[in-house]
Amino acid sequence: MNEQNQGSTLLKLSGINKRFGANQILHSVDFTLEAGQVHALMGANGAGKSTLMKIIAGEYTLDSGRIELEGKEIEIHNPAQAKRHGISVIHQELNLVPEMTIADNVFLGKEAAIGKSNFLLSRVKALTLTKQLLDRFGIGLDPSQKIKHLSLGHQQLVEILKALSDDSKVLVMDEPTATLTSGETERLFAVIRSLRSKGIGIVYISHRLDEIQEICDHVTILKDGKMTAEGPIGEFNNDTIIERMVGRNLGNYYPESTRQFGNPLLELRQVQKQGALQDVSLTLRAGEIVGIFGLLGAGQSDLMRVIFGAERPDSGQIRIEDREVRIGSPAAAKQLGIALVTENRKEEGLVLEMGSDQNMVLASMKQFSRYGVKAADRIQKTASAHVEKLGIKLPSLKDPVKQLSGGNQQKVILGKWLITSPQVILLSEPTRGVDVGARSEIYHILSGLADEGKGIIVASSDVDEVLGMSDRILVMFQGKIVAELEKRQASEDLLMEFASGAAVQTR
Amino acid sequence: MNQVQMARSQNALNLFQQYGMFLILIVVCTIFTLLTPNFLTTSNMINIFRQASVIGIIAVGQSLVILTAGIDLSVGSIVGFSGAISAGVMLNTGNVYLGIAAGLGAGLVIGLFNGILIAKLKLTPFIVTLASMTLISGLTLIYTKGNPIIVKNTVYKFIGQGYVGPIPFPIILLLVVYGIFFFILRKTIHGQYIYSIGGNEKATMLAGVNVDLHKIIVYATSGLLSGLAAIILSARLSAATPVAGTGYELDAIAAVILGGTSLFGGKGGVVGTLVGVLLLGVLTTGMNLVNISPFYQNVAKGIIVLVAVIIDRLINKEKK
Amino acid sequence: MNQVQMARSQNALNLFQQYGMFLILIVVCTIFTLLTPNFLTTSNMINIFRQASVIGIIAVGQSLVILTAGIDLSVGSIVGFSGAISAGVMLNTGNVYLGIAAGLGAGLVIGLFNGILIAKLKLTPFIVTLASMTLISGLTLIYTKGNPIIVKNTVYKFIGQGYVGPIPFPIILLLVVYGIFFFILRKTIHGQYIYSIGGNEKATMLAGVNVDLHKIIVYATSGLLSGLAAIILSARLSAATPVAGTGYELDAIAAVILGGTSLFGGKGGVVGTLVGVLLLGVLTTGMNLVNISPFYQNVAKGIIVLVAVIIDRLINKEKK
Amino acid sequence: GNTKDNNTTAGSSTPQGSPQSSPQAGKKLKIGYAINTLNNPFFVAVKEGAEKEAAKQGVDIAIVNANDDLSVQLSGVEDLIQQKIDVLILDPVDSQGTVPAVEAANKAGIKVITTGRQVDGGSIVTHLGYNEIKHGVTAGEFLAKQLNGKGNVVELQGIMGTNVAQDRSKGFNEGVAKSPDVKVIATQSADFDRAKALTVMENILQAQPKIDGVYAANDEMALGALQAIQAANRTGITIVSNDGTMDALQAIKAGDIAGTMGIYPNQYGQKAIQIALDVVKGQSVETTIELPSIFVSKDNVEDAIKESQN
Ligand SMILES: Nc1ncnc2c1ncn2[C@@H]1O[C@H](COP(=O)(O)OP(=O)(O)OP(=O)(O)O)[C@@H](O)[C@H]1O
Ligand SMILES: Nc1ncnc2c1ncn2[C@@H]1O[C@H](COP(=O)(O)OP(=O)(O)OP(=O)(O)O)[C@@H](O)[C@H]1O
Ligand SMILES: O[C@@H]1[C@H](O)[C@H](O)CO[C@H]1O
Ligand SMILES: [Mg+2]
Ligand SMILES: [Mg+2]
Repeated sequence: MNEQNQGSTLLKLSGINKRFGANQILHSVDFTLEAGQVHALMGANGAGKSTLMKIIAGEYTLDSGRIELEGKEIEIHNPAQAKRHGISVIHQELNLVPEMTIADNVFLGKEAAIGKSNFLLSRVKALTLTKQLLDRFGIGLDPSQKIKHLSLGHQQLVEILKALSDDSKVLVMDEPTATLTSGETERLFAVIRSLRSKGIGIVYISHRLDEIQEICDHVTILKDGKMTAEGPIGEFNNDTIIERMVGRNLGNYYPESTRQFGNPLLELRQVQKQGALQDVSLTLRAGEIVGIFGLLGAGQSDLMRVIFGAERPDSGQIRIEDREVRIGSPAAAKQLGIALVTENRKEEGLVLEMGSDQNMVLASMKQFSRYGVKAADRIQKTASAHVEKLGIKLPSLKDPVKQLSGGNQQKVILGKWLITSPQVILLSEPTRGVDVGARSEIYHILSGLADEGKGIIVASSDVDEVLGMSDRILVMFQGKIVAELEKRQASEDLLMEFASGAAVQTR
Repeated sequence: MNQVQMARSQNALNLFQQYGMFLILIVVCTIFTLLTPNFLTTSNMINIFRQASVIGIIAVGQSLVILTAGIDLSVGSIVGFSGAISAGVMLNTGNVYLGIAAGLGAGLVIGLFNGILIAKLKLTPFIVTLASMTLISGLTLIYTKGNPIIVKNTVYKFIGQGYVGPIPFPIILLLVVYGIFFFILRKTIHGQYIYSIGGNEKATMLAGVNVDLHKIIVYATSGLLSGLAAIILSARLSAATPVAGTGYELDAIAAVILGGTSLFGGKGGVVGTLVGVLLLGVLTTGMNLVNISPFYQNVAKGIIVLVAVIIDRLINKEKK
Repeated sequence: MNQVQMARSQNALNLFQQYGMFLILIVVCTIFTLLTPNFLTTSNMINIFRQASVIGIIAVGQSLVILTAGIDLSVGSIVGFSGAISAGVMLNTGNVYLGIAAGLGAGLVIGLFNGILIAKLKLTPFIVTLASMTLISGLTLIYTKGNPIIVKNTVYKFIGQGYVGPIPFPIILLLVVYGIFFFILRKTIHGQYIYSIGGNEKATMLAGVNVDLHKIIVYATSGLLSGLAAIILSARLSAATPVAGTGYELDAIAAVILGGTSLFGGKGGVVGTLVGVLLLGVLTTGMNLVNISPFYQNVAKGIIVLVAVIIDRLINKEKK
Repeated sequence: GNTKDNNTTAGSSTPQGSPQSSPQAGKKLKIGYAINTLNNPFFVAVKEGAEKEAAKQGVDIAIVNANDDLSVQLSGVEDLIQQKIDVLILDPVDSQGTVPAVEAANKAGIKVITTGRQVDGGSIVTHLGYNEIKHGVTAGEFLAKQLNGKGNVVELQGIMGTNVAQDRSKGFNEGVAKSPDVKVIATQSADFDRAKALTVMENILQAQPKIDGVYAANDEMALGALQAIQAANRTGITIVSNDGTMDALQAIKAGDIAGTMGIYPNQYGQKAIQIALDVVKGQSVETTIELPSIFVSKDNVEDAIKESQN
């Protein structure tokens, strides 16, 4: 791509229609991407953003409509074809091979060959190039590490690197920053800017509105599969975008907190786990929301998993309501009134082939049964109530949850744990991929639970979320808690400073 | 409204898909009916169901196991072992009920053994149940010294040869077993967990479900049902032979898969399995009835099964 | 730094894990050596390897298939069919090379057939290869009319009975095949895709890889190698018999899994498979040498395999 | 498989009294016995007969089981050779594919005796055999005679692709062909297995309203067929089979089975050990030894039962 192409029409979609079964998802959508443009595609959960992008990625075929690339009509029937047209996608749901290394994943489908052969694999080239890419993001990962050993955030980065190394004309980024912290996000933006200057067209999907304002030039908004607005970013502000997405204004984004805290519900004393947690102590009181912030791989997820009994600590004490407990399994944790909203929804959160109703009651089946027989009516009623409460957009409770949009899947998981009426709620990236409207609702729901005297821990890579939600914030760095801040003391800069290991709080 | 409509047409599609193999079964039956007048008779229908009872009951247990994304290769060897134990205990104690209990108990214990190794030690089901198949077939030979044990007790024989009204008792057992497990899969928590373990074991575990327990129950059920099948078979033959059951595991697995249950777990059910069992049974009986040469029977069977799965796939494009 | 260290200790762990079953093999060999002076002799080692050659070569193809998360149950029937075809063509044409080519070609064609149905029509590998197993075993009976075909050609017999220096030719073939496929899996792009398809087929497809093509190649390879194994076997026996190969599929799969390759694909390799093949071979030979009664051999074999996988698991806790 | 021409293989090859065959004094003799299958009461009885006799004679016996698989048999023989047995009794899986096993033993200087089926190559000291085609013919003729030369008969074949099954089928068809009014109305395979024979016979009964006789290639299948016939309340069906297992003899006594080609498996095993010892001791033995085979029907079943108990 030369700079002279800057501004010329790269990809033009017109009159795109797509339906699944009887459900019309996209209604005659038009979309135009210019060379050197970063084009935001906005819309609430289930609006059809990913579906539109999967059509140009060759994952879905369109029912009707026209795709033009650089003025020529093209057809895209499979991913290989899309790649040949120079279209690459960072998928919203990770598509990585867990048993393979970072380098192998980054170069999957475009393996470097030795010499002139086209079948001998050159690992060296992939390793070197991957290392360079990792360095560019300031990530000290070894490119020969297996994906399955990476934290979710790092996996997301690999997914990004995979697409970036494609050398494509059109780059689709479907919620690339959902689990990235601001540091990585900034580096990604630097890369985006450099790609833009090379004349590459980028479609950028995100539910983080600030990012849109920062990096995008142009915006297209979808609502229920129809285009509702389109124009240069300058013509929009956060409120107008939200207005066009959800059809109304959002009130108070983060709820006000005036809670009084009660007795300690959960306490950790010097919990140790090799390679993950070092000497972690913390207290969670009734009515309190504690935020945990850390950069990728700092150990927040491990901490949650240890509390939830999904992993055993090497040493240390866990106390619930001032009694020492040994939590040997998630089942045991659930018995103690603990819930964990896991971060990786495909792997850990959902049974993809089952309906939303079944997924939502999975953790509380016993509650919905008598003598082991399911109480179907009550299951339906409760599931419907939570669909309502969380604003989940779905065609039917019975449809496999894999057919839901990413954000709606996330809400199903949240619903699953709310139904267990836990005392202690642990959440890892609770709003990953959730749209602004629903996100605010979730914040209000959590706040309401805290008001009822529950204890909540939110681990998130989103600084705003941590700052907005928490009564108290713990910062992690390399498996240690390096700082503890009251809400009013905390600021983004301070959190970043501690999280990057640049400062250590003396406690 | 729109959503209700969609849900409905979705259900219709599901129904059609679920019954794809059923339609194929009907077609195969029609062909045999055209080829020979002896096929579509009450007595032959009863014949087919009675023959299906042994593999049919084993295949229920196998369905549960496969729904959890596991596999149970030991079922055939349990048929040999449980049959021998029940006939042997009956012979030695003179007590038919003790004999039956011993046969069922033997199956249950082997199933528990498999289940505990698989669930608690996280061993691969394939290799565990293959090893226990080898082990158990050896135990059967040792226990029987390689000889059949004759069954004379009339109560015992009733299980395989008796009638309730016009219906052979094994068919009643078959239908009762299918009924029970249809209910368990659809209506109970345990059934729900079977699907969710097969669909995503990790997520199920992280939902606080005691995954190990439910897996153990599933393998134990498979063992128990194989024990029941063993009793039916030995009662039908009036003898427990040490080689009884050899190769049944493959038949049962084939029936389960033909019935639409995925080897990767989480999808399928026992109704489909019954269709699969009947399809395989009808093929054997039909080819015997039209007296196809044994050399050609395998060729025909292989081709028909392939054609069946291909048609099922075409009916069923959505899955793609 | 920390991470490099971690990666390194990770590699050490992997190494140890990979060799877990190897250590068990050594232990089993040591036990037999202590039990009988006839075990650890050059002639017996050659004996074991020669016996392992047929299953060993089939297991290579099976490894590839299983690495893609598939399965090939037709391998045993291909052994019967390819053996008969190669011996038959040789008999009819008098040309040994034509015979060999026909045997290999038959295996390849069946493999392609399986692969195309599985990759292009998205049919379940288990049921496709089970059906083709039935079909092919029927074809073999028809082709041979149920009779063995005698092999007299000395060039042909050399493949199964010849020596190169002190080494039996089948052992050389075995080692060459392992060498080639070790290389293919580790060093070629096709090998890389075999792992990635098994590890995450969707991700591989989304990366623009022609998944279907590579799957077809894998099944074709499995067919071809089974054809080679058929030739070795019929050359070793100086006859191609129609029932040759019956049940080999389970032996091959067992060896693959014992060798650490996951039935869910994406993990494992042929070195482990060779260890699995040898472990099973050593068990049989060892028990024959120490004269364990046939009835007890199955019991012993089952127990030893179970103990082996349990120990392997304990060595290998990380996998949990 | 031509099992008749015994002389070609066994005749010339008896290097009697060669130095290797006389075992060192003080060391127990070891007989290797490579048996075809144990998945069948017939062969289990053979094995027991052999073991009993070996114990009686004070020699060691090492048994390997081929499970009906040629390559397992070859491997088993190779393993026996590694064990340095003094003599090999080979009960071949089939006649053709076992030549290399015999040759391997020959090469190791171990003398070979075959039982049951003959092997079409290698050097064999003696063969204890019976003729499966002849057995088939006898059974076929007997069945035709029982039916007074007229009627519909069903044939249940063994595992096709094994030469016992082939030969018994061939012989039977020759046997009944002599009575043109006896028609073979259905031929199906039940793999020598009782449970399979039950199913196959149930199906044939559905198709055939008039059946007068059944020929089963072995007793196990005959017993399965009998079960199907009784359960269907069909009468007047004459059953004939092969082997002479205890279950079958009892059924003959009870009048359920008309006759079986009895080969007294226990004596078969006994005799094999005795001959093997003669061979090791360097005594001269016949090149072919006919195994006592006798057609058993109601007339001589009591004797047969007695015979097979010792
Ligand atoms: N394979 C499928 N089958 C049936 N329905 C589907 C399928 N894929 C998506 N849908 C439906 O299409 C609609 C749009 O989904 P899509 O994933 O495009 O939303 P999205 O705008 O990307 O939402 P999010 O912000 O939550 O990611 C949703 O209602 C979803 O349930
Ligand atoms: N099973 C494992 N084997 C090896 N390393 C692991 C394993 N699980 C986690 N790790 C490593 O431990 C570290 C902490 O992981 P954890 O998932 O807690 O990170 P995190 O702080 O939640 O990161 P993110 O915000 O990206 O989700 C990471 O560097 C990760 O790569
Ligand atoms: O000769 C034997 C017996 O007759 C047995 O019944 C079946 O297998 C054959 O090989
Ligand atoms: Mg989306
Ligand atoms: Mg995390």
